[in-house]
Amino acid sequence: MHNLFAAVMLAGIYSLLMASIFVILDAVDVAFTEAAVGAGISTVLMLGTLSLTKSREKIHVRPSIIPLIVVVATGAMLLYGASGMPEFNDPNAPVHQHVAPRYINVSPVEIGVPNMVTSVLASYRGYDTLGELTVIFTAGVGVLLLLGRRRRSKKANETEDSASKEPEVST
Amino acid sequence: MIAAHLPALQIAVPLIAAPICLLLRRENLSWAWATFISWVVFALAWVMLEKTLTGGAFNYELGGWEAPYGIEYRVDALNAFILLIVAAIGAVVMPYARASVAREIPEHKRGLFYTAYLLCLTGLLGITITGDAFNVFVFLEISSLSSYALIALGRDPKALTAAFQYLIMGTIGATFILIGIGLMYQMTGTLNMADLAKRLPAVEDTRPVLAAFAFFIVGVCLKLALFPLHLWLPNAYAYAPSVVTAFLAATATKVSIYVLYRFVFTIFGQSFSFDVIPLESILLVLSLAGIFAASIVAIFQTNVKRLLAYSSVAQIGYIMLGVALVSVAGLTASILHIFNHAIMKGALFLCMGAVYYQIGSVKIEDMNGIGKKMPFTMFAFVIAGLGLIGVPLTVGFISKWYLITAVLEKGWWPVAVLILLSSLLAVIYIWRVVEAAYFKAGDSDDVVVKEAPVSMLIPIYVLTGASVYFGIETSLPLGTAAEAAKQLMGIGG
Amino acid sequence: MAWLGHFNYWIFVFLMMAGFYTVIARGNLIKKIVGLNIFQTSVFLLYITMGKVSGGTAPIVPEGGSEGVVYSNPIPHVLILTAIVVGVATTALGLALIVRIHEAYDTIEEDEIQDIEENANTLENSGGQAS
Amino acid sequence: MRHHLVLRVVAKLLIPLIMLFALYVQFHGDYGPGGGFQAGVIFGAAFILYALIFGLDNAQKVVPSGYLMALVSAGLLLYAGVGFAAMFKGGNFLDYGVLAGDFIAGQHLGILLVELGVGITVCAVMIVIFFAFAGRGNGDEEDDDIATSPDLSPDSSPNSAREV
Repeated sequence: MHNLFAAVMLAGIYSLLMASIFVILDAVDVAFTEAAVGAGISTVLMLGTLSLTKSREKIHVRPSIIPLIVVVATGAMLLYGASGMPEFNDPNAPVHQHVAPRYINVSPVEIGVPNMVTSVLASYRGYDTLGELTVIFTAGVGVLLLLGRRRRSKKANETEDSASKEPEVST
Repeated sequence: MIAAHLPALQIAVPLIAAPICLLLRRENLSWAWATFISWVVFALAWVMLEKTLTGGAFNYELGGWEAPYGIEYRVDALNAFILLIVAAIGAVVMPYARASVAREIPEHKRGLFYTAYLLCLTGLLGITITGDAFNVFVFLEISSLSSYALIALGRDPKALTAAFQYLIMGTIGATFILIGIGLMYQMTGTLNMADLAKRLPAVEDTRPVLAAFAFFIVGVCLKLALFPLHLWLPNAYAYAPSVVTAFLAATATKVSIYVLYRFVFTIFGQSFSFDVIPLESILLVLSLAGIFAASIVAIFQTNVKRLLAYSSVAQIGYIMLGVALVSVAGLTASILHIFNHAIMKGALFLCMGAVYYQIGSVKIEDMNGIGKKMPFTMFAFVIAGLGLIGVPLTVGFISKWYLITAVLEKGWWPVAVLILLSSLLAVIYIWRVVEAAYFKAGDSDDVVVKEAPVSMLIPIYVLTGASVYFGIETSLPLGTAAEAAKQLMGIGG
Repeated sequence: MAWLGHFNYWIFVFLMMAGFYTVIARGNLIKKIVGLNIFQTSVFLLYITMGKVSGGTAPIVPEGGSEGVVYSNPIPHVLILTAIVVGVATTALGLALIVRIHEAYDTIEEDEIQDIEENANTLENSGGQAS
Repeated sequence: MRHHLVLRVVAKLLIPLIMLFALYVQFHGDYGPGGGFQAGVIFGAAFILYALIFGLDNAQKVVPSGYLMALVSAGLLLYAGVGFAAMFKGGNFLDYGVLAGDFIAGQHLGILLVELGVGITVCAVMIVIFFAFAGRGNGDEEDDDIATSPDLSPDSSPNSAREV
C-alpha cells in the first residue's frame, strides 16, 4: 500500500468500523465521538496534509527486524496479560464491582441526569474533562504555533508594524 | 479561603491564565502576564511545601466528590517538593525569556509561545499534584503536546524533526501508560491512587497486573528518557529554543521520574516492584549503562546544547541508580539529585541561551575566546559545570556524596567506583567547553560580542547562586528529600 | 473455550501490534501517524471491552424508569472519550509538524530527511571534529 | 469549486441542518448520547464544509480570526470559570452543587455550562486547525517562518541555518 490516499481512506473506514463495534459494546457516546473524530476530523486533516505534501510513499527496502522483535515482544506481553483477564461480558469482573455501581445506581438520582456518561464526564470526573478541554486548547495553540502565519492584511505594506504587534495569527 | 483551596489554585491559576494570555494580543502584555502567573504559582507551591512539612499530607476533593468516585489531589512532602522545583524553574526562567524569545521566536508567535509555556507548566504541575491515575495521563498529554509545539519553534529545521520524533516516542510512551492504567483498572475497578494501592495487593500475582506493571514502566521510562529509551531527548533539547530547553531539561523528565516513584513505591508497593519483579537489577544495569554511554557520547559532541542533553541522560542515570538501591538513603539521594540537577542544568542551558543570544551559535568551535567576551555568562557556566562534575561546595557534590554513601551502605563498592569514574567523564566534557571559552583565541576581528543583557544574567545567577548556596546550606532540600524518601518507603510520615 | 471468552482482547492485541509496527517500522511520516491512530484506537477497544456486561445496555436511563435494566460500565466510556480527544489532538499536531517538515526538507520520508541532516552535519563539521 | 452548482445548493441546504443537529447533540447530551465535545466537532464540521464548498476566504469572512481566537479561549474560560465560581460560592473547585439553590439544580446548571464551554472551544479549535492547514496551501500569504526556509539542502552554506 504505497498510495497514501488509499491508506488514509482506509484509516477512516477503520475508524468507522471501530465506531460500530463500540455501539455493539454499548458505548454509544464513544462511538459517536469516534465516528465524528476518527472518521471525520482526522481524515479531513490527513487529506489536507496529503494535499500539502506528497500522496505517494517511496518504496524502501528497510531492514525491519528490530521493529518486528519489539512489536512481537510487546504483543507477547499483552497476550500474557490478556490471558489472565476476566472473561468478556463477565458481570463479576472487578470493574463492575467497585466505583461503577455507585455511578450506575446513585448518579441518576444524585445528579438527575439520565445519561450516566454525561454525569460522570462532567461532574464526578469533571476535572478530567477540564484537562481534556485543555488538551484540545493546547492542540489549537500548537497547530497555530506551527502553521499559523501573520494575519494577511490587505494593507500589509503600510501596517507591517502594527500588524506584527498582534500575536494572534490565525489562517 | 485561599488556604483551603491551595491545591486547586496551584493548577487552576496557570490553567485559566493560558486562555487569558492568548487573548492579550500584545507581546509585552503576554510576557508580563505569564511572568506574573509563574511567580504566583511559585508562591503557591512554596506555601504548599511549608504546609506539608508542618502539617503532613493532605487531600483536596475536586468537585466535592469523595475519593474513589471523584478525582482528588493528594499532596505530600514528595510531590510538594517536585511542585516547588517545577514552579521555581518556571518562575526563574520567565524574566529571562523576554530577551531570548525576542531573539529566537518570530514576532507574531510570541503571544502563543507564552500561552504554550503556561500550558506546559500547567501540565507538569497537574501530573505532579494529582491523586488519580488516569488524570496523570491527561495532564501528561497537556505538557507533552505543548512541549512538542515549543520544541518545534527552534530556528534550526532539525527542531521540526526532533519534535516529530519526540511526538512519536512520547505518544507511544503515553499510550503504554494508558494500557498500563487500563489493565490496573481492569483488575481493581478503581483509578484513585490510594485506592489502587489498597486493592492491588489482592490481585498482585495475576497476569494483567504484571503486564500493567511492564507497560507502565516502559511507558514512563520512555518519557523520562532512561537509557536506551532516550533517543528523542538529545535532538529535542539541542534544537529547541533556549528558554524551552532550559525549562524542559530542568522539569519535564523530573516530573516523569516523580510518576515512576509514585507508581512503583506508592501504588504497586515496593514488595511487588522489587520482590516479585527484579526491577532493581534492571534499573541498576540500565542506569549504569546510561551514565557511561551518554557521558562518553557527550564528550564527542560539537554542539554544546546537545552535549548538555546527553549529560542530562547520564544524570537521569544517577537519579535512577538511587531508585535501584531501594533504600531510604538511595531514594533520598535520588530525590535530592532531581532538585540539584534541575538547578544545575537550568543554569547551564540558560548560559547557552545567553551565548546563542549573542553569537547565534552554541557550537564549541564558535565559542573560542568567548570567556573574555562574555565573562559573567561563562563564569556562571563554569560554576554550574563544576556542580555537574561534583566538586565540593556545589550541589552536585552533595547529591553524589549521598548517592555514594547509599551505595556503600548496600556494600556495592564497585558501583561506587563506577560513579567516581563517571565523574571524570563529566570533567572531560565540561572541560572541552571551558577550554574553548578561555584558552582558545577567538577571532579578534569578529563582530563585537558583548555580555548578555542583565535580564538574562540575573536568572542565570539566581540558579548558579542556588547551586552554590544549596551546596553549603543543605537543610531544605535534604530535609525534604529525606522526609519524602521515608514516606515512599513507608517508614514514618 | 476460555480463549473465546477473550476474543476481543486478542483482536485488541492484534490491532495494537499492527499499529505499533506501522509506527516504528514505516519510514513515511504520514504512515507513522496513521499507525499511531490504529495503535491508540486499539487501546480504546481494550477499555470499552472491559466495560461491557452480558445482557447490558448503554448506560443511559431510559424514559419510564429502569427496573431490572443492566447497564454497562460507564467509566471506561468516559475515559475513552478523553483519550479520543487526546488522540485527535496528537494527530493534528503531528500532521502540522509533517507539513512544516515537508516545507523544510521537501520530503516526508524518514531516511531521506536523515540523509539531508547528515549532509548538513558533515558540512557544518567540516572544520571541527566529527560528532 | 466555483462551478459546482449542485454541491453549492446541497451544501446550503445541509449546513443549517448540520448546525441544528449539533445544537441538538449539545443540549440533548443529558438524555442521550452526545455532549459538548461531539456537538463542537459537528458544528465545526459545518464550517469546514462551508469552507470546502465556498472557499477559505469566504469562510474566514464568516468567522474572522480575531473572534475565532476569542471563542477558543472563551470555552476554556467558561469551564474554568464555573470551577472558580463554585469556589467563591464556598464549594470545592468544580463543585457544581453549590451553584444554585439546591444540589441537583446546581449540578444541572454546572453540567450545562461546562458542556457549553467544551462545545465552544472544541468547535473553535476544529475550525482554527482546519483554517491553519487550509491556509498553508494558499501561496499568496507572506511567509515569515524563519525555520522553514529550506536552507538545509546539502549545498547551502553551513551556518546559514544558524544566523540570528
